[in-house]
Amino acid sequence: MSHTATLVAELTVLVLAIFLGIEVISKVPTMLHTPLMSGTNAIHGIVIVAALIVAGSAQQDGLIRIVGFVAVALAAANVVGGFVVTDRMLEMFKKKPQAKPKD
Amino acid sequence: MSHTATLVAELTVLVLAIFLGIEVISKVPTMLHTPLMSGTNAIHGIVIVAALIVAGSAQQDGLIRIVGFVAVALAAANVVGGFVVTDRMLEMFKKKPQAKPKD
Amino acid sequence: MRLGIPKETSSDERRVALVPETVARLGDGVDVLVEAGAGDAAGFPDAAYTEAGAQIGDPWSADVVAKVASPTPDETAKLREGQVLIAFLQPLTDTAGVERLAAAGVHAFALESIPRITRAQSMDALSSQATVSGYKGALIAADRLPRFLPMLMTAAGTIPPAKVLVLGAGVAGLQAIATARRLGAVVSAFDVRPAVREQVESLGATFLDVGVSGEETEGGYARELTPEQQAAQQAELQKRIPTFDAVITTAAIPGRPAPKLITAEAVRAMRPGSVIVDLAAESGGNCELTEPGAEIVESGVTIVGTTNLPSTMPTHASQLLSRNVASLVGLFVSDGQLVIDWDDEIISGSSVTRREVSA
Amino acid sequence: MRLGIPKETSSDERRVALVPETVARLGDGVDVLVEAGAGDAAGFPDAAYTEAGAQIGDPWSADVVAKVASPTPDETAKLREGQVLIAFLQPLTDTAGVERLAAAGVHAFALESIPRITRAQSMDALSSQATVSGYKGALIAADRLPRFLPMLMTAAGTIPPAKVLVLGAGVAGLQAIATARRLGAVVSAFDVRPAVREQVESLGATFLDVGVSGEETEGGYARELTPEQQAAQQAELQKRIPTFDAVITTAAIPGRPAPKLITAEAVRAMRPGSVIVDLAAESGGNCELTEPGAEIVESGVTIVGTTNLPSTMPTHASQLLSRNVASLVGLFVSDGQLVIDWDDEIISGSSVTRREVSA
Amino acid sequence: MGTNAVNLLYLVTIVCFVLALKFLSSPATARRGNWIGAFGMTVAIVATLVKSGVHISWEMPVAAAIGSAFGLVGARRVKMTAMPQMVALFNGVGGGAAALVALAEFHELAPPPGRIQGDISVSILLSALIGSISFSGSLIAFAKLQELIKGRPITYPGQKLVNAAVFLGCLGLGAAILTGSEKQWLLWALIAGALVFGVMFVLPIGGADMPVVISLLNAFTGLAAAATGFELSNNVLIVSGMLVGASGTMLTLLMGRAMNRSIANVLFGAFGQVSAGDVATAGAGGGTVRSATADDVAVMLAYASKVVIVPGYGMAVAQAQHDVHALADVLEAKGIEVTYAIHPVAGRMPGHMNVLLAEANVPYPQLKELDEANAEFSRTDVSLVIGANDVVNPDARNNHGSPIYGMPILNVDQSQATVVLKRSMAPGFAGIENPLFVDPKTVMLFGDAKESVAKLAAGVKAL
Amino acid sequence: MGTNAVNLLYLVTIVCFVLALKFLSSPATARRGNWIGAFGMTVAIVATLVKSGVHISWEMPVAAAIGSAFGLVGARRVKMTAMPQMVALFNGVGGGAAALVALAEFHELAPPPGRIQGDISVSILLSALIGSISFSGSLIAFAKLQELIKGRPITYPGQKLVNAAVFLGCLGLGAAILTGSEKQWLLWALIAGALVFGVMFVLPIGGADMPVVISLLNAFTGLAAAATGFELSNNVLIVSGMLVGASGTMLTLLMGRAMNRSIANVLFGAFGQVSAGDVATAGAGGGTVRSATADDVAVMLAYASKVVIVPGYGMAVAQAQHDVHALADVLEAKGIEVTYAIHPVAGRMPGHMNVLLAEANVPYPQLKELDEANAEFSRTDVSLVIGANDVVNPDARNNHGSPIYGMPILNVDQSQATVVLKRSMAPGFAGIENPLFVDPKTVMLFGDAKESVAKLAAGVKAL
Ligand SMILES: NC(=O)c1ccc[n+]([C@@H]2O[C@H](COP(=O)([O-])OP(=O)(O)OC[C@H]3O[C@@H](n4cnc5c(N)ncnc54)[C@H](OP(=O)(O)O)[C@@H]3O)[C@@H](O)[C@H]2O)c1
Ligand SMILES: NC(=O)c1ccc[n+]([C@@H]2O[C@H](COP(=O)([O-])OP(=O)(O)OC[C@H]3O[C@@H](n4cnc5c(N)ncnc54)[C@H](OP(=O)(O)O)[C@@H]3O)[C@@H](O)[C@H]2O)c1
Ligand SMILES: NC(=O)c1ccc[n+]([C@@H]2O[C@H](COP(=O)([O-])OP(=O)(O)OC[C@H]3O[C@@H](n4cnc5c(N)ncnc54)[C@H](O)[C@@H]3O)[C@@H](O)[C@H]2O)c1
Ligand SMILES: NC(=O)c1ccc[n+]([C@@H]2O[C@H](COP(=O)([O-])OP(=O)(O)OC[C@H]3O[C@@H](n4cnc5c(N)ncnc54)[C@H](O)[C@@H]3O)[C@@H](O)[C@H]2O)c1
Repeated sequence: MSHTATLVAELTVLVLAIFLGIEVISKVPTMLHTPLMSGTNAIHGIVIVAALIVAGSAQQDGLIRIVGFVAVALAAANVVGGFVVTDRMLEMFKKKPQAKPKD
Repeated sequence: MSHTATLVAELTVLVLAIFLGIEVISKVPTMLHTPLMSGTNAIHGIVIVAALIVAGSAQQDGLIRIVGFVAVALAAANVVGGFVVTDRMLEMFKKKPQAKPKD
Repeated sequence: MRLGIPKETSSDERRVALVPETVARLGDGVDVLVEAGAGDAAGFPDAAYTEAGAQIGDPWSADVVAKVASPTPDETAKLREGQVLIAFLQPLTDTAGVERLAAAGVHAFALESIPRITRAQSMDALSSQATVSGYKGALIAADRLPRFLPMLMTAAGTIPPAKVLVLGAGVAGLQAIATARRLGAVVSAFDVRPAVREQVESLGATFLDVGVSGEETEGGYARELTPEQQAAQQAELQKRIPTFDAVITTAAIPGRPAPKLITAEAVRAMRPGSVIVDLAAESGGNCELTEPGAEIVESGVTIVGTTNLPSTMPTHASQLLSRNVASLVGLFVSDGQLVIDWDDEIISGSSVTRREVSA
Repeated sequence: MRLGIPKETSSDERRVALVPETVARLGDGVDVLVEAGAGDAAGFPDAAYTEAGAQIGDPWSADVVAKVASPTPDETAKLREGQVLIAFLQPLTDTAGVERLAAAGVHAFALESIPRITRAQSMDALSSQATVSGYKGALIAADRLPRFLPMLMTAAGTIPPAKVLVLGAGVAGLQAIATARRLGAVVSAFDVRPAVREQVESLGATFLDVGVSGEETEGGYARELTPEQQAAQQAELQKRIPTFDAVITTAAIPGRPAPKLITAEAVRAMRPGSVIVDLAAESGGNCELTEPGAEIVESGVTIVGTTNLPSTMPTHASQLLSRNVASLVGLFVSDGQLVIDWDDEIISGSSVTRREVSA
Repeated sequence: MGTNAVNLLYLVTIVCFVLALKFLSSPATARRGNWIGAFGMTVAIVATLVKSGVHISWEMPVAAAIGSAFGLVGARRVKMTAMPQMVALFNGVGGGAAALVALAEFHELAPPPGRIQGDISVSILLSALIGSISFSGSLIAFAKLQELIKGRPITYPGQKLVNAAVFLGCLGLGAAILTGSEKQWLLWALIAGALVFGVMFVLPIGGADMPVVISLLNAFTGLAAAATGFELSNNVLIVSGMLVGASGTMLTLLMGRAMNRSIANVLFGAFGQVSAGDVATAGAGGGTVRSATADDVAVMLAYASKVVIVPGYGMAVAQAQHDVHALADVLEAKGIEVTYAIHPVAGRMPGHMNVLLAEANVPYPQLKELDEANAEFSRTDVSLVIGANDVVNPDARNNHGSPIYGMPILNVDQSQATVVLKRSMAPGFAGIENPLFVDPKTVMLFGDAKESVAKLAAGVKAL
Repeated sequence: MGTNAVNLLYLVTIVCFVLALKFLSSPATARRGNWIGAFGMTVAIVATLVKSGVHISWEMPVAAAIGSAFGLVGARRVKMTAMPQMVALFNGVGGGAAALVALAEFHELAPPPGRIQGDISVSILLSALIGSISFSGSLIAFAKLQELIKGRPITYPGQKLVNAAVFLGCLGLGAAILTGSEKQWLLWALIAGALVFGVMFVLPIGGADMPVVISLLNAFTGLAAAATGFELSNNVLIVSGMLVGASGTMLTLLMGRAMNRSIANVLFGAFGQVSAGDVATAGAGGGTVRSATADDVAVMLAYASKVVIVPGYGMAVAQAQHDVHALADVLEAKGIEVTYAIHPVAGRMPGHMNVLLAEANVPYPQLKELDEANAEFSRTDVSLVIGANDVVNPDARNNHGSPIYGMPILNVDQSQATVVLKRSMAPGFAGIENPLFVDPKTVMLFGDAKESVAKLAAGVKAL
C-alpha cells in the first residue's frame, strides 16, 4: 500500500476513534468527571509505545539516546501515576456495605 | 504495506465499527426499533459499491456480466427502497402542530 | 304527568325530595307541583322553584308524589288510589306504614328497595345519602374529639396523629375513611365482606383483620353473621378498640337490626375522651350503649347516636337525592303520561305495595 | 420551688395549665401542687398527676401559680405578695384585673405578652392555642355548612368543591387554611401583611388580592389600618365575599378591637346556607353581626361567634399550653429556687405588674 | 479518480452513516438521520463510479434503474401496516447482492492467478453464505408477513436435525474450498445449501416473531456487506457493513428484551412446540390484544396534542395518584393538554377518584364530568385509561345483552388511540369482558399502575 | 515479533481502552474500567518490547523504572484533596514525552534520507507543538493548585496580544519547516515557543477554573499522542490518542456546562477582567460556598446508606412535597434508609411540614422529632436540607451573639455530608447568615426545590 493509502486508512481509523471517544462518554454523571479525566490521562500514557520505539531504534546518536531516555521516563510516569491516581479516586465508589452504620 | 498488514488495519477498523455500532444505538425507544432497523437496512445497501466495482471490472466474462448486472439491480433496490421506506415510517415523527385539535 | 313534592313534616327532616336544579332536567312532559316552603330548610326558596319552571301548589294532587320520609298517617290519607308514591318507606321494618299505603291503593315505591344493578346507579339513594352520612360521621368524630386528628410537630411538642377505626366499610364507611384520612388521622377499618380489604387499602387505610369473614349477597350487601361469628367478632374487637381514639361504625344488614359490634365493656376499656360515632343508630346501633337520636357520655367516652345525618347537610343531601328521584321518576313517564312498566326490574323491585294491589 | 395548678373556675374553660406528661419534664427542683379535679375536663384525672409525680393539694400556696384564664377577684384574693402568677391575663384589655394583681403585690406574667423572639418559641402560648382555634374553626365551618367541602363526582351528579375564604392568615388563619384544604375545599385567603402571600401559597391556597396592604410590626403582628384603608378593604371584600360558601376570619391587632372586615351588608349578599366562623369574636369579631359567644343565623347565613375554641379541644390544647407554661416556668427556677431574672427579655417583656410593683 | 481520493470520499460516507445511526436513535432527529444516510450513500456511489478501474458499461445504469424503480415503487405503494415485510424484502435483495458479489469475485480470482489468499477466501465464503441465508430467509419472512404462506410456525419432527445437517453441509463445502479445491461448483453448492438453510431457518418461526427475525437477518446482511469489504479491501464496506452488523445485533437483542423473550427462544422456540406468548393474545370476541411497552406508550404520549386520563379503581388499588399527577406535569411541560375524565361510578365509592386526586393536588378545573369529557374524546389523541374497566366498556353502549347495558360510559374508543394500564386481562367489578381491549386503536400496558405510570413519566421525560 | 502480530496485540489494547472508557462512565463499573485500561496498556508495552526492530538497551528499563517509581510514589502519597494537581502533573509529563518523541523522529528523519513526507512533518510539528503546550501548561496548573504560585488570575494589559504573537510565531516556525527548510533549530525554537505559550496560556486562569483547563490539556496530550501515531504509522497510538482527544474534549465541554460557563469564558475570561462566578462564592465568615450539580448530589445519595431529609419553609414555597416523597421512594428502592427530620418551627405555622408531608402521603413513622433526629445525624451519610435555613443554623448552638442563639436546631452538620437545596444565598425568616452553607462538608444545590428534587430523583434512578 502506498504511503498515502496508509494515511487514508489511518484517517479512517482516526475518524472512528473520534466518534467512539465522544459516544462512549456522552452520559457521565458530574461526579465521575474528575476520575474519567484522570483515566483518560492514564490512557494517553500510550505515548510510552512511541517513546519505546524511539528509544529502541537501531540507528542511535547521542541526542536520540538522551531524548529517548527522558521520553520513556516521562511516559512511564504518566502511565503508572495515571492509573494509580485514578484507582485511588475510584476507591470511594466501592459499593458500601449495605445499610450499615457508616464505614 | 503487505497484504497481511492491510488485513490487520482492516480488522482495527472493523473492531472500531463494532463498538461504534453498539454504542451509537444503545438507548433507543422501542417505538424507533422498526424505523432504525429499516434505516440500517438501507445502509447495508452499501453493497452497491461492491456490486458496481464487480460490474465495472475490466476483465469481464459472461458470468460476471450477468452476476454483476443482477447484483447492481438488487443492491439498488435495497438502497432506494430502504431509504424511502424508512422515510415514510418516520413521517409520523414530524412534530405535530402545537396543541391544535388533531391533524 | 304531574309530580308533587310535599314539604317534609318531621321536624328533624330538612331535606326535600326535589331541588330546583333538577326540575329542568325532568323534561317537558312533567309538571312539578311544589308545596310552599318545601325547600326552605334545605336552602331552596320557593322562588327558585318557580324560576326553574315548577309551580307552587298542592303536591298531593299530582300523579306521582315524591318525598323523603315515609308519609305519616295524615299524609297517607291525602293519597288516592292509583297514585304513585316515592319515598324512603323502610319496607322491611315499617310494615304498618306499608300496609296503610297498600290499603289506600297507592303504588308505593321504596327508595331503599331499588335493586343495586348497574343501570340503577343513578337512582341509588341509599348510596347517595350514605355518602353524606359517612362524610358527616367523620366530621362529627373530629369535632367531638378533645384532640387533633392530624399529626403536628410544633414548638410546644409533638401531637401524634389520632387513630380512627371504621367498622363496616360500605358506602358510608368508605367515605368516613376517606374523610378521616384527609384530616390526617391514621385510619383502620374492618368489614365482614372479603372484597372490602382491597377497597379499604385503595383509600390508603389499613384493613384491621379480626379473623371473622362473612359473605356477600347479591346486591353487595353482607349476610348476617352466625351468633358464634358475632361473638368472636365482639371479643376480638374488644381487644383492639381501646387503642383507637375514635370509632365510626356503619355496619348494617338490610332489614335486620344493626349487628352489635362494640360491647359496653369495650366502651369502658376505651380511654376517656374517646369518641364513638354510631352511624347505624337508626337500626339500633352497632354499639350496645348507643342511644339512637342522642349523644351520651359513658365513662368518659362520647357516643354519638345521631340519626338522620344527611338531614344535617340538607343542601347537598337533597341535591343528590333529587337526582336519584328524578332518575326514578323518569322510568314512570312515557310521552308525558304516567306509565308503570311492571316488567322493569327496577320498578318491580322497588314496589312495596304491588302484591297487595294486585291481590 | 413549688408550682400550683388551680382548677379553672369558668364553666366554659375546660383546659388546664399543666398536664401530667409535662410534670416530669419540669425537673427535680419543682414540686407540683395540683388542685383536685383540675385536669378532669381536659381528660387528665388526678390519678394521672400523682402518677407523674405531682401532689394533689392547694395550688394557691405555691411559689408560682400557673393557670389558663385570668383569675377572678375571688381567686386574686387567694394570692399573696411576691407570688408569681402565669396566665392569659389580657393585659391590654383587662386593665382592672391587672390592677387588682398589682395591688396584691403579685408578680404577674401574661402569656400573651411573651415577646415573639426565637428563644421564646417554646413558650408561645398564643401560637399554640391559635393552632387549635384555626383547626377547630375550619371544622366548625365544615360542620355548619349544609354542603360538602370536597368535590365529589357521583352517579347522583357532581358536587363542586366548596369555596372557603380565610381572612387574616396569622397562626390560626394558616391552620384554618391547611385544614380546609385537607378537607378538599378551594381556599383563598387575605391578610394585610405582605409576607403572608407567600405563606398562603406555601399551603397550596390562593392569595386574594383586595388591594390593601398594611405593615408588619416587630414580633410579626399587623399594624392597624387607617380608616381609609379599612373602608377600602370592607368595600372590596363586600364584592368578593358573596362568591364564597364559608368565611373564616382571624384578623386581630394586639390590644385593639378586631378590625371589622365583613359588613352587615356583605352578610346579606351571601348565599343562604353560607357560614361565617369568626375566630376574632373574643375581641369583638371581624364581622359586624358577630355576637361573641353565640351562633346566630342572619338572612340564612350562619355566623359562629364562639369564643375560646381551644377549650373545645381541651386535651391537646392543654397539652400544648402545658409545654409553653413549663418552658416559661423553667426561666424562674434556678437550683430549685424561685429566681426572677428581670434582665431576661422574656421575663421583663411578659411581666404586667412590674412597673406598679416597683413603683 | 485515484484510490486515495475515492477512499477519502468513502470516509465522508462513513461519517454520514455514523451520524445517521446516531440521529435515527431519537424521535426528534430520526428523519434527518435517514436523509444524512441517503446523502452518504450517494457520495459513496458517485465516488465508486468515478473510481479509476471501474468501467461504466451500459448495463450498469440499466440495472441500477431497474432496481431503483422496483425499490421506489415498492416503498411508495406499500401500506403503513405492511412496512415490515417491505423491510424484509429490501433486506433480502441486499443479502442477495452480497452473495452475488462473492460469486463474481471467486470467479474472477479463482482460476488463473493461482490460489486465493486465505483471508480473501474466508471473506468470500462468509459473504456468500451469510448473504444467501439472508436472501432466502428474508424472502420467506416477506412471504409469511404478506400471508403468501401461512404465518404460523411450520414444524415437523426432526426439524432441528435436518437444519443442523444442512448448515454443517455448507460449512463442509466451505472447508473444502479453503483447504485447496477451489472449484467453482463447490461455491455454487454452498450458496444453494445456504439458500435452503435460510428457508428452513425462518419457516418454523411464527408471524408475531417476524420483526425480530427480520432484524437479525438485517444484521446478517450487514455482516455480509462487511465481508464483501474484506474481499475488495474496501473500508467503506467494512465499516458500514459492520456498523449495521453490530447495531443490528444490538437492536435484535433490544427487541427481544422489549418482548420479554430471549433471542434463542424466538429463533428456536418453535422447534418441537408452538411458542405461547406470555400474555393472553386473544380477547373476548377473539380479537387480538396488542400489548405495548412503556417506551412505546411514552412516545405516543409525547407526540400527542391532547391526552385524557381516565382513572379507575385500579389507580386507587395501586395508590398511583401521585405518580399520575407527576406524569400529567411532565406532559404539560411538553405543551400537551391534559385533562382527567372522571366517571361518576369510577372506583368503589362515590367520589373515590376525587378523594385521591385531591390528595395528589390535581387542580379541580382539570377534572371533567362524564358529559364534558365525552364531548372531547373525538379530538383526543390519546386516552390513558389507568386501572379503569367497566366505566369504559363499550358494551354498555352497544350490547343489549350486557349486564351493564344502559350505563353511560366514557367513550374513550372515540379517541385517536387508547392505552389501557392494568395488570392482566382480568375483568373489573361487573365481572364481564371488555371489547375495548381488543379494539384495534387500543394498546394494553400491563403491570401495576403505579409502576407503569412512573415508567411513562420517565419515558416521556427522556424523549 | 512481526509487525502484524504486534498490531494484532495493539488491537487488543484498543479494545481494552474503549471498554475502559465505557466502564469509567458509570460509578458501578468505573474502577473495573481503570483496571481494564491498565491491562490494555500492559499489552501494548509488552508488544512494543517484543516488536522486531525495537532494541532493548540498558537505558530503557532504567528510564522506565525511574518514571514508574516517580509516578507510583506521587500517586500513592498524594492527599485526596490534591488529586487534581497530580492529574495535571501526569498529564504534563505525557505531553512532554510526545514532544520529545517528535524531536527524536525529526532528528532521525530529517537530515540524510531527504525530505520528510508532508503528512509526517505535519504530525511531527503537531505533536511537538501540542505536547509542549500541554507540558508547560500542565506544570503551571500543577503549580497553581499546589499553591507554588498564587492561584488567582495573573493578568496584565496587552496580554491577549502577547499570547497571540507567541502562538503565531510558533505557527510561522512550523510553516517554515514545512515549506522546505527542515532545520533542526527551527523545531527547537518551535518547542521553546510552545512551552512559553503553554505558560502564558494557563497563568491568567484562576484556580477555581483549573479542573476545566486540566481537562483541556488532557485532551491536548491525547491529540499529541495521536499525532505521534501518524509519525510512526501506528494505529494504537492514533486510536488511543484520539479516543482521549475526543472524549477529553467532550468532557471539557461537559465540565463547562456543569459550571454553567462556556469554555471560552473559562479560558479567556480572565483577560482584561477577573471572572466572577455566577453564584456567590464567599459566605458569611468568608468561607467558600461549594455548589454542586444535581448529578453530583444524585451520586452522593445513591451511594449513601442513610439519608435524612430536612424539609423547611422552602419546600412549602416550592410545593415540592410530592416530589420529595417520590425521591424518598427512589432512594428506598435502592435499599437506602430514609427518614425525615422535622424541626418544631420549620415552615411558618405549627405543623406546616406535617400538613404538606401528610398530603404527599409520607408515612408518619418516617417523621422524626428534633431529639430523635439529632441522635441519628452522626450515623447519617447525607442530610438533604430542602428549603430549610434557620432550623439548621449552627449559630443557634455556637454563637452567643446570634439572635437565634439558644434555639434547638437540627444538627445536620454532624452528618457525613450535607446538601442544601435553595435558590440563592438569601437568608431565611430570621434574616441572618448561616455558617452551615460554608461548612466544608456542605454542598449547595441551587434552584427551586421542586425542580431540584425532581432532578435528583431522575439522577438517582439513572445510576
Ligand atoms: N363508584 C362507586 O360508587 C361504586 C360503588 C360500587 C361499585 N362500583 C362499580 O365499580 C366499577 C368501577 O369501575 P372502574 O372502571 O373504576 O373499575 P373496575 O371496572 O373495577 O376495573 C378496575 C380495573 O383496575 C385494574 N387494577 C386493579 N388493581 C390494579 C393495579 N394495582 N394496577 C393496575 N390496574 C389495576 C383491574 O384489572 P387487573 O386486575 O387486570 O389489573 C380492573 O380491571 C363499576 O362497575 C361500578 O359500577 C362503583
Ligand atoms: N413554624 C412556625 O410556627 C413559625 C412561625 C413563624 C416563624 N417561624 C420561623 O420560620 C423559620 C423556619 O425555618 P425554616 O428553616 O423552615 O425556613 P427559613 O429559615 O425561613 O428558610 C427557608 C429557606 O427556603 C428557601 N426557599 C424559599 N423558597 C424556596 C424554593 N421555592 N425553593 C428552594 N428553596 C426555597 C429560602 O432560601 P432562598 O430564598 O435562597 O431559596 C430560605 O432560606 C424559623 O426561623 C422560625 O422561627 C416559624
Ligand atoms: N352495584 C352497584 O352499583 C352498587 C351500588 C351501591 C353500593 N354497592 C355495594 O354495596 C355494598 C354495601 O353497601 P352499603 O354501604 O349500602 O351497605 P350497608 O349500609 O347495608 O352496610 C354497611 C356495611 O356494613 C358491613 N357489615 C355488615 N355486618 C357487619 C359486621 N358484623 N361487621 C362488620 N361489618 C359489617 C357490610 O358489609 C357493609 O359493607 C357496598 O360495598 C357497595 O360497593 C354496589
Ligand atoms: N418569631 C416567631 O417565632 C413567631 C412566633 C409566632 C408567630 N409569629 C408570627 O406572627 C404573626 C402574627 O401572628 P398571630 O396569628 O398571633 O397574629 P394575630 O392573631 O394578632 O392576627 C392574626 C392575623 O390578622 C391579620 N390582620 C390584622 N388586621 C387585619 C386586617 N385589617 N385585614 C386582614 N388581616 C388582618 C394579621 O396580619 C395577622 O396575620 C404570624 O404570622 C407569625 O408568623 C412569629
